[in-house]
Formats: sequence, C-alpha cells, structure tokens
Amino acid sequence: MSAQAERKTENLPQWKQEEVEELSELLGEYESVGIVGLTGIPSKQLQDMRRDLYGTAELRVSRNTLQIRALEEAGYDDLVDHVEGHVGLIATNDNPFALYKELEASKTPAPINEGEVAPNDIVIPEGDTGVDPGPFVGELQGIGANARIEDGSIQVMEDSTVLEAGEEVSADLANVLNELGIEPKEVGLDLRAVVAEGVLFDPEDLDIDVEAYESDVGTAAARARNLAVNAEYPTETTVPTLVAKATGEAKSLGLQAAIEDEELMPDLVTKADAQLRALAAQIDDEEALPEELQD
Amino acid sequence: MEYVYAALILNESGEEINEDNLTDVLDAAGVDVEESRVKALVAALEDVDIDEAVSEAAAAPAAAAGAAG
Amino acid sequence: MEYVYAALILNESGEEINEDNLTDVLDAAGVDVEESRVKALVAALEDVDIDEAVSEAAAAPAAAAGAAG
Amino acid sequence: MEYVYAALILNESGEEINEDNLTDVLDAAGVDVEESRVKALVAALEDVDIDEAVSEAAAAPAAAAGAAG
Amino acid sequence: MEYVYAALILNESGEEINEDNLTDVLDAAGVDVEESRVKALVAALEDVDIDEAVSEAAAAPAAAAGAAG
Amino acid sequence: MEYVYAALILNESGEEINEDNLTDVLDAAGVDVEESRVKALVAALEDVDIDEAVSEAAAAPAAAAGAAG
Amino acid sequence: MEYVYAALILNESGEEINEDNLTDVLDAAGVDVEESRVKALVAALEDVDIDEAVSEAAAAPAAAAGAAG
Repeated sequence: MSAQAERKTENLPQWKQEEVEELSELLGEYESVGIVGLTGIPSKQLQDMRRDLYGTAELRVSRNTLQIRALEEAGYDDLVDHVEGHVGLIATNDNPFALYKELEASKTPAPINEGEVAPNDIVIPEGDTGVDPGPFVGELQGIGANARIEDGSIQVMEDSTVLEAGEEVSADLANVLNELGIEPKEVGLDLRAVVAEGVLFDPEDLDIDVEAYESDVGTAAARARNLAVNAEYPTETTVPTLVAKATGEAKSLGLQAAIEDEELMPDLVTKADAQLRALAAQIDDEEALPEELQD
Repeated sequence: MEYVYAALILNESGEEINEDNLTDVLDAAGVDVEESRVKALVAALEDVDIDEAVSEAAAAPAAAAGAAG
Repeated sequence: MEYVYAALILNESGEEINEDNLTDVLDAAGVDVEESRVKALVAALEDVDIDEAVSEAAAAPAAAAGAAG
Repeated sequence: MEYVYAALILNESGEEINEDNLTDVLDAAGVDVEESRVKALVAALEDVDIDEAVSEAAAAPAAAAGAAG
Repeated sequence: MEYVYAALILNESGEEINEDNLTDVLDAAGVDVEESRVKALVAALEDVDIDEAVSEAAAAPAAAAGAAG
Repeated sequence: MEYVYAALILNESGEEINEDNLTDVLDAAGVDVEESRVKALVAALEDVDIDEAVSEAAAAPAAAAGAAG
Repeated sequence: MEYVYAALILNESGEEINEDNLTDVLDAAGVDVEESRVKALVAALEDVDIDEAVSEAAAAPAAAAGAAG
C-alpha cells in the first residue's frame, strides 16, 4: 500500500475503507485484473452474468471512486484511467485472451433508443423489409436509407449506413429500427483492459483472430511436410509421399530414356502415340496423314 | 512460427497445450519466450481442431507451401 | 532418395524391408550407409502400405505419358 | 512429425540442429525420444537449406506421378 | 499411323526422311507401301521441325494429368 | 523411342513383334541396333495390350493439344 | 521397375551405371537378375542426363496438384 493511497483511504468513512480493503484483497488473489463496461446491462441480467462467470472470474461492482482506490492499493494503477462510466472490476486466474473471448461470445444484441449514442455504425441491410407499401418507405428514405417499393413490398436497395458511431440516435431512427427489428447494440460485459502478470492488454491486443491461428497451424504442418520430404526424412506421414516421389522419378527416367520395362510399356506406347499425334498436327496435307487422323 | 511448431509437438506427444508446456518446449529450444504470445496461442488453439488443420494442409501441399513462402 | 529407392527394390523383389537387407543393397551400390537413416526408414515404413503408395503414384493417367518427352 | 517440428523450432531460434538440442526440445514436450530418429534427422538435414526446403512444395504424390509419367 | 512412326524412327536415327528411306522401313515391317502416301508425307514434313513438334507433346501432359486427377 | 516406334509399326502392319522383325525395321532405318534392348522390349511387351494403351492415349490428347497450342 | 531403381541408387552414390554395378545392387536385393535387361538398361541410359530426367518429375507437381485440386 503506497503512502499516498493510505492517506486517501484514511479520509474515507469506515464502511468505505472496509469496502476498498476487501476489493483490493480480492484483486490480490488473482493473476489478472480487468475493467469491464456494464453499460446497458439490466441488474437482473448482471446477476446472471456474475453467476455464469463463477469458477472462471470474479466480478465486483462498486462506486468508481472506491474501485479506483482499490486498484491503486492493489498496485493496478495502469487500470485507473479505464474506470469511467458504468464499470466493474473483474479478476481471474484465466488466460486474459480466453476471458476476452468468453465475454465477447456472451454478448447479446439489444435495441437502441432515442437519445443514445451509437456504439458502432448503424446499417440498414439490403433486402426486402417485409413491410407493405405505405408511408414507411418515406420514413426509411427520411433517415437516409436507399429504399423503394418493388414487387409489392418495401425494399432496401443496398446496405445503407444511417448513423455513424458516436452520433446520437434520433426519434425517427429509433422508430425505424424498432419497426425493422434491428438491434444494433451488443450488450454484455465489455472488457476494456486487463493487466495480466504486470502486462496491460487492451481489447485490440486481446481480440485474437482464431482463423489466422488455424491457418498458421496448417502452414506450420505444410512446412514441416515440405522439409521432411525435401530432406528425404522418412516418417509415417512423409513416407507415402517419398515412395510416390521415388516412383515418379523412376517413371520419369524410364519414359525419357525409353527403358524397356514391362511396367513402363503402356506409358511408352501412349507417349509414342501422343508424339505421333503432335507431329501429325503439324501436317497440313490430308493426303500425308494416317487415315485415323484425317478429318 | 516457433510457437505454433511447439504446439504441434505437444499435439503429437499427446501432452496438453498449455502455457507451462509450451514455455518448457520453447525454453528448451533457446527461444526467448514471450508470455503474452504463449497465452494468446493457448486461447486461440482452444477453438482450433489441430488434427483437422494439419490434415487439410497435407491435402493441399502446394497451396499451403505457397502461403508459407 | 537412395534409401527409398532401395526399399522399393526390396518391395519389388519380395524381400523383407529390414535394416539388414536395406544395408546390403545400399552397400552394393557404394553408398556410405548411415545406420540411423536405415532404422528411421524401416520404422516409418512399418505402418505404411508401400504397394498402395506406389500404385497411387502409378495411377498416373495415360495422358501423363507424353509428359516425359 | 514431432522431430521435424523440433528441428523447425531450433531453426527459428537460431540454435544448432544437433542431437542434444533436438533431444532437449522433444524431452521438454514429453516425447519418448528415439535416438536413431534424432540421428537420422540430423543426418538428413545436414546439407539442406531449411528455409528453402520448407517453402518448396513437396510433391503431391498422385498428381505428381501423373505429370512425371 | 505406320508412315508417321517410320518418319519418327528416321528422325531419331538421324537418317534423312525421304521416299527411299521411308519405303525401306515400312517394307521391313511388312507394310504394303503406297507410294503416293510416302510422297505426300515427305513433302508435308519438309518444313516441320519434328523435334519441336514431338517435344510439345511432352509439354502438355502435366496440365492434362492434373485435369485428369 | 525408336525401339517403341518400331514395335508400333509392326503392331499396325499386323506382323509379330519379335526380335527378328524389330531388328529388321530398325536396321532399315539405319539404327545401330542393340540386341539387348530388342530382347528387353519383346519381353516387356509380352503382356501389354498395345491397342488399349493407344486408345487410352487417344482419349486425352484433346486436353493436351489445347494446352500445347 | 527394380532395374530403374538400381540405376537411380547408383546415380546418387556416384558410382558408374554399368552392368557389374547394376547386377551387384540387384543381387543384393535378392532379384533374379536377367543379363539382357541389365545390358538394355545400360544402353538406354547411355546418353541420358539422369538428374535432369529425375528433376522433370519434380517440376510438374505444383501445377498438376493445383489443377487436380
């Protein structure tokens, strides 16, 4: 506990001091500590989430000032800047990448209301709205969607971005989105930063591209195969390829040298035939061509 | 790719692909191990069917090698 | 590829592909035989159907015959 | 293929691909190391440019044989 | 097709592809030689680079083999 | 390939593909005939259905020709 | 194909591809050697660049594999 933190804590009422101490002790028990955004999560749902995390991570919500004190006392000063808005503390012994993945996967879509700030671009997708022709087409056009009446219903002609991230949702937009059943928000525990064993990770670091790793695994395997085959190192995996390669080489040599081998004869005959046809293709005079090859 | 190779050895030896085991293998190979890369790899591979990815690579060696280049 | 060629000769002559036979063939060809490579090849071939591997290569379509020029 | 992966890690870490180092890496991965396979790998890789060999497509057997044929 | 094969043999032996030589080869093979066809073939081949034509037969099959695979 | 061409001429003329006939054809073409190759060819062709081998080839050339074009 | 494989081994070991050496290799592999085939093989390979012929087998596969895919 730093002297400065101690001083601050001294100024707090008893119950607050106790809460800060309890929080900071909790943080000290885990390898990783993070800040999660809780915006838009109803308290009932938050209880469920807390329960779902049991065994993986511990989620605590307190006043921001107390959370900041607790972070400072536990030595997580790097996280203090991330305590802003409606947030909680999360502590885990899990791999922070795995935690991020789990939290992202648990997010659910939710509608956005008038006056809220769009967390991301809001897009009306191309396609049939399923709404019968009527004034709704005007409402769509009014919010900036490329819509028209076609085949007896209202169609959106192309993906239309109707609001950019950070802008406020108007009453008209909220109505249209509601009518179309578009839920542009992702609601859930929003991991904003984690410190794991002293290293700070932000969501960009934590958002691993699983497909890229999968493709790396394939690349690594292919490279190992290439090396083993090219270095002629036999393993259960490469021996069939090596055998096939050796067979192919023998065959290639046999055909080029026209070696009189029973196995090669069918291919040699075929080769002779192919050469004859290739030569015949250069001959313009029908008269000079074998009957089989005349048009 | 050394982290991925290490995971593939563990996959073949039947050992668990976790942070400790990966770090041991990489340490033994003289790699200056970055903990966060190990962590990310472990988390990512949780969702990858390694045997399938490996055998798919075997099916299309030419293409795979190209990518590797 | 000399080790693999040697195994293929034994396969065609119907002799067993074991360390002794491989070594004999390679010796006769003046190859400076490395015991470990012989062992590794024998081990790798243990679970492989060599005829299948050969016939897959041989399945080479007729069209291919021209290739050799 | 675990032996080959081990060699690839050493190649990337810049350590020498020798019997001791390969054995260490495989040991760390819980592999029951066979000395002859390690020796064979070291021998096989002796004159090989690994970086080049990994990116050169290893013949796709069936098709390759066809072309060769 | 025997007339063209006869020309191919002469091409490989380095003998001139003329009426006499073609007739000799075909005769030896028991072919009932038609003089007019021999004449026509000799004339037709006058401006053809046989080696090039034949080697083109070799170039294609890789693709053909691939397609066949 | 001259030995193979010679066999194919005999096949078309309906003459037997034996050592004497092959030697005659090759002689007539000015080839310096090697008895051992003639022998080996006769032996190798014993169980081969030449017409079948040719007709299989005929199936492919379209593709080959296209590529060669 | 055992005769061809024997020639390929000799080619790799750097020994001369002559009747004696071929016979030794095939003998060692338990092959019942036919002298005329050995002779024929030596004759057939006389003017052939073996390394080039072999590497042509390797050259095609990438394309073929691609097309086959």
